[in-house]
Amino acid sequence: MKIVLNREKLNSFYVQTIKDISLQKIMSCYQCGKCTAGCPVADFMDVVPNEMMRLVMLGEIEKLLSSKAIWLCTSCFQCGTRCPKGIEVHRVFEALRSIALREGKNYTDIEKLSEDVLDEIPQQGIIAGFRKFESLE
Amino acid sequence: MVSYPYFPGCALSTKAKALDICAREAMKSLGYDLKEIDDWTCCGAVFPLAEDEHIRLVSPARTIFKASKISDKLVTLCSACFNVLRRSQKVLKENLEKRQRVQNYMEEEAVENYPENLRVIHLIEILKDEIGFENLTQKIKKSLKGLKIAPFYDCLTFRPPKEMEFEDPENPRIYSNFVTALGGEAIDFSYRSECCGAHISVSNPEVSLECSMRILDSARRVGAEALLTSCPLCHYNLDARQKEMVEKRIDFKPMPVFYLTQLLGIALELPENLLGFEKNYVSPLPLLKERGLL
Amino acid sequence: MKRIIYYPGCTLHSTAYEYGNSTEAVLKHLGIEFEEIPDWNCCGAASAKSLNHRLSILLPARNLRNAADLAGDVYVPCAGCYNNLMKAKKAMENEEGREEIEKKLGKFHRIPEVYPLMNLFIDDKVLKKLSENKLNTDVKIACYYGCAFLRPEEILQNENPELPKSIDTILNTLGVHTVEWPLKSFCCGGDLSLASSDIVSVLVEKILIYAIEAGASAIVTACPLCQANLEMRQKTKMPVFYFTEIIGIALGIDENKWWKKHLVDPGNVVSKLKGGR
Amino acid sequence: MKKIGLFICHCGSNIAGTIDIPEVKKFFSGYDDIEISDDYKYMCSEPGQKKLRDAIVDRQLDGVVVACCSPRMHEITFRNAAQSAGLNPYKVEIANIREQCSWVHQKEKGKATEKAIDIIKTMIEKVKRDEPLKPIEFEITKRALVIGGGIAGITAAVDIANAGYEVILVERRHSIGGKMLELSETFPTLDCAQCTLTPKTVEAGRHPKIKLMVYSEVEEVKGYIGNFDIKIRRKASFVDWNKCTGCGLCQEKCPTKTESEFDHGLGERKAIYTLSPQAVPNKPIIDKNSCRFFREGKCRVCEKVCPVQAINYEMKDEIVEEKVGAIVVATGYEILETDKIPEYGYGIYKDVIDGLQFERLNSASGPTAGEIRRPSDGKIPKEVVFIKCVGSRDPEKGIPYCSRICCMYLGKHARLYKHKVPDGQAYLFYMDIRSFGKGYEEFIQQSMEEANLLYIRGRVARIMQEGDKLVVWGVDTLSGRKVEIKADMVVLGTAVLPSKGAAELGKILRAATDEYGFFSEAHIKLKPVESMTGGIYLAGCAQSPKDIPDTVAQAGAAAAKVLSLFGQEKMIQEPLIACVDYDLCSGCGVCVVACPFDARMLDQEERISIVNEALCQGCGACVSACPNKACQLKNASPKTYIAMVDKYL
Repeated sequence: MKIVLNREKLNSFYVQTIKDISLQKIMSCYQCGKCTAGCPVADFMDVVPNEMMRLVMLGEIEKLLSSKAIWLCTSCFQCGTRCPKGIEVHRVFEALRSIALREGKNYTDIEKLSEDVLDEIPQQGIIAGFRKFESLE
Repeated sequence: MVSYPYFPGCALSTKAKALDICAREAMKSLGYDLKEIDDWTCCGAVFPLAEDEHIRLVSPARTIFKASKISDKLVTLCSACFNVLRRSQKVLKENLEKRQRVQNYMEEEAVENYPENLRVIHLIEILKDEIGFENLTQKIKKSLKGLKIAPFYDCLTFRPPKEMEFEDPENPRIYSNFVTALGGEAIDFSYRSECCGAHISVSNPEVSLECSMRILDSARRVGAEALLTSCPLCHYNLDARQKEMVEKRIDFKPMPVFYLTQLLGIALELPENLLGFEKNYVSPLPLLKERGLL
Repeated sequence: MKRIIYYPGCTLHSTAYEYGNSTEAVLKHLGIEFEEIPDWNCCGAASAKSLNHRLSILLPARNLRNAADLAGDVYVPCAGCYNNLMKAKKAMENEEGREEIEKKLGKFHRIPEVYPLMNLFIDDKVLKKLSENKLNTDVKIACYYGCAFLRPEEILQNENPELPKSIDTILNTLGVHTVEWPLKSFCCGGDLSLASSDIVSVLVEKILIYAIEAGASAIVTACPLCQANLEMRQKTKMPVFYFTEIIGIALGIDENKWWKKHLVDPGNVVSKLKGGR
Repeated sequence: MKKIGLFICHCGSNIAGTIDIPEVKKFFSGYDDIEISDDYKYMCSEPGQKKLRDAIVDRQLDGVVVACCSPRMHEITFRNAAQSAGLNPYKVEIANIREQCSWVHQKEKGKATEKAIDIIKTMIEKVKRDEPLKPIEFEITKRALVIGGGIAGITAAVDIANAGYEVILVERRHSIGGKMLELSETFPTLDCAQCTLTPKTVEAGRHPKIKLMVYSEVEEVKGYIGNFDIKIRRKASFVDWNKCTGCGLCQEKCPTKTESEFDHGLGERKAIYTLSPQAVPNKPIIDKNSCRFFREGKCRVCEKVCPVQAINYEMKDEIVEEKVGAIVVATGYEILETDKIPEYGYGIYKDVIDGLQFERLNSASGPTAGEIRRPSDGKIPKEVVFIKCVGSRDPEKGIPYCSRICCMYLGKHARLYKHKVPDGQAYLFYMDIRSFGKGYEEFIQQSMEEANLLYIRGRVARIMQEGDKLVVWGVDTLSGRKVEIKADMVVLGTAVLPSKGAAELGKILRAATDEYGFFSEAHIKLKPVESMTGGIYLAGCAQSPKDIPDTVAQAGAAAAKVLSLFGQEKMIQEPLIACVDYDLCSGCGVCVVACPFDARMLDQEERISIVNEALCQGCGACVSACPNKACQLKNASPKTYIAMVDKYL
């Protein structure tokens, strides 16, 4: 599908919000893809990290907010650690999640989580998990 | 006896007790008194990555204030607590605007003098920097000779390197040196610093299972007999979930996963009941008995 | 005036009757002698291409061989036929290919030149004759060339596919105002019309929008498939003519039976074109 | 009463559009000391200059003010014009009413006109006090020093020597040829590097005008353009090269082997050794760090076998002093130490090698005699991954600039690999393919087509050893997929850095280097081979990463610059420099410390400070430092400036 570009879209409120929340220089990304190359879950993503950076640049934010990839990020910080341009890609992911959550777009249904998992997994996992999946409202 | 404030965190008080009990006992025998902070609260579990979230820094700030009243160091062990507290301290130390915002939420701790000098350290930093791995070798009672341990370098302890200021995550050595200091054989493996899948276990368990399995496979391929970690979540993914791996793949061979402190405990000959092996899904007992280590 | 070999192909005698009929009428009126290729067969069309490569060369090659017996160059009104004949001609350019074809079809004593029908009319002499018949009208027309007359460029070596102008030249000579527009050589969807008509609709819609935007009230083409797609799949009511029909009007030899074949009623535009006389 | 001419330039509408020129002209007609006040549309044009010349002759002017653009633009034009009309050129001053007035006050025309008048008034005061000056002349030592014996240094040295001037060619290693001698074949023609280079090394080695000083380093540089005093350290080779015949017996019998730097650690050499089989000069040195005698006190095998008794373990470093008039810096490059990027495992995994190591693997004189065999087990690698931009364009871990040659040499490597291992597969990870030179793009396209190279657009995140394979984790950003390749060998196209010690050499030469250690050119476009210091010229990678054609071109240009300097009879320098009022100077020496150009010194007998006119750049540091106001700049005395300011106020 083609992307139609214009000034309004490239500087939309969403794009600005992502910049504000992540504090990252999105436009300094030169698409080397090292973030994707080292991402442990890129194999499972519908939009891989470098594509995410690209789509943010192009202002295609809605596509990202409805992607599965932003929820698959494990926040292992591998992408940001290796970025030659010093972009903390993981913070851009977080910004996208934050926007989605603040708009009430939840990813999973807490009711459906298995009791076994909740019993066994350490609290940090539950908190980290829940925090990404359930908006506070 | 040196005394340091110690922040066990929630996992170490419940699901990862093995990590905690060994730590206190082992450190005691090395001359360190880990004093649990009174009335501690959650570290926050996740460091806020969104720049406009400040409230999540309040809990770590509270802990930092508490610790600062006792010492200029705060000892942590759980990788998540270490990550959150260390990064929070860095932010609160360097970003005065954020510090002000956080202090607005605090009452009795909201003092003029922020404890800028407090250092949040990982327990292994005491072993490495204060005792020294060479001295540790002198102090242990039983060498782990012949035990092939693959040290696993979890994400949260090492990354992001600019904020953690710990060790280069691309070529980490600290746990290998630790294993060597205990007399064991440290096995370097390819996936030693890959992510285990972390909290994705909650929402996409199949994805994180894949991540964890790759790690165990990689260690097995180079001849490791056991894994070492200090992260409760990694331990859950790499140990407890071997149950599913065995079901999923007929040729999968389980491998015990030690907590850092369990190995230290064995080497210091702590009583077996303090080592907490009953919490390990894959019991390390057969391996340890075979090697005459228990 | 001139003598040519004419290859109508299947459509000009059937679905594009109005094209065939207007072509013949115009040629006669202009005094151009033409003779159909004796015992011509199908050009190979699209179906042979995908079924049997060898066949797709041999079929048009046979037409060339039959044409070789007559004097003159071959002129082809249908874009598909033209394209296929040119491919056969290309295949015969190297010795190996020629041997292979001659093994099957017998010796060629010459390989005739093959041109699209439009080229006949942009000859200086013909243009001069056409210019004597002016359609003084303010109707604006968009000339549409499609793919098969233009591409692949290295085989056809005809017009510049990015900037074709033969039909424009002809119409301008007749005093018709043609518009500049960007989709002259865009694809109408071609034979996707049968399998994926939805895609064709999208492409045709786009062509129509640009033509309308450029101020055209009709489209003129030379390709039967383009004409069919453009008239059949459009949501608007813009007539699509063959260029020979316009020449016919200018020469005053147009016939009602041509207009009946159109899916979009061209009456309005035709009378406007005539009205200027 | 002086006779001063004032010429106001309209500069098209640049000045006239803002400043009311008739108003200005009117103001100055009849003004004190103004003999003539005139204006013209373009004063810098020939008719404009003619106005000025004619006025000087007709009105017998003894000073000129041109109110126009910045003196950086046309001061020299008007001074030359004045001189040709018989007026001392230093009696011409520019009143800058364009950059400093009309351009910045376009919206306040009235005030701009007032300001222009003020500016002109002050410059009239200056011209009134200007002394006629003469340019300074001094002798030139017509010998050149070339630092660095690679292709750049050799080219420059031979060019200068062929013009008949003596050249001292100093090289740090003990034979010349530099990095190019280590290369196997070169892009885009794939001709043998040694075959191309050795005729030049041989020519440099036996040229009667070239004094080759290998195993030597420049230690001290004093003086200035035309007259440099150089001290060169000749390192002790422990072999008397005057006696040595280069027979090679010592190398053959030496019992100690160590890693060869020429083969980049892939091969071995002896403790007494020449760098390569084609070494020029073909004389060995003893490497003190590996020699058994130096380490353990016994052995002396080389001494015993040498037929001409050339071995001398007592040899010491020597300092040689030379005088030259120009210096060419051709210090070359190094490549980034790849352990800076530990995720690629260089130094940990044996089969991860760098581009220069691959050159040696592919070279007939290399450790594998030109067969592509991987370092770990000598097997022929069937899957080879080449990675570009390793450390280049990487501000976080390496350097931000593009190293310029890696795109081409990795393409060449991959193609040569396919020549030798036709059934192997080469993968190249790239970010952009920069094939800018003549024949380069064609070379790359041809390589892709003919050698079936797979170019993958993306960076590699990690390399890990699994068994005897190297697992490469990359990405193909064009398909948006992660890519994993189980490779037998990985070649890293590592970043090009300035040669080690370049920044230190820059300090010795007083020639500026940039933040990375590359020598800075005087102007990136117009003076690309001149350094920021007069008489010092740049060639090759000393200035920035370059391929061989560009290096040779620049070396030729540097030689031409040296020759154009040597072609002058005398050096001429602007006289607008510091001078000393001897009556005021107390000889305190503050100026000597303040001077950044070493142009000031104390005359011990007279106890006053003096100025070395050739070195002084007229910067004025001494003027502001001098407590007695004894130091002054010619034609810019404090009195003049106070007069100028007075007029303005």
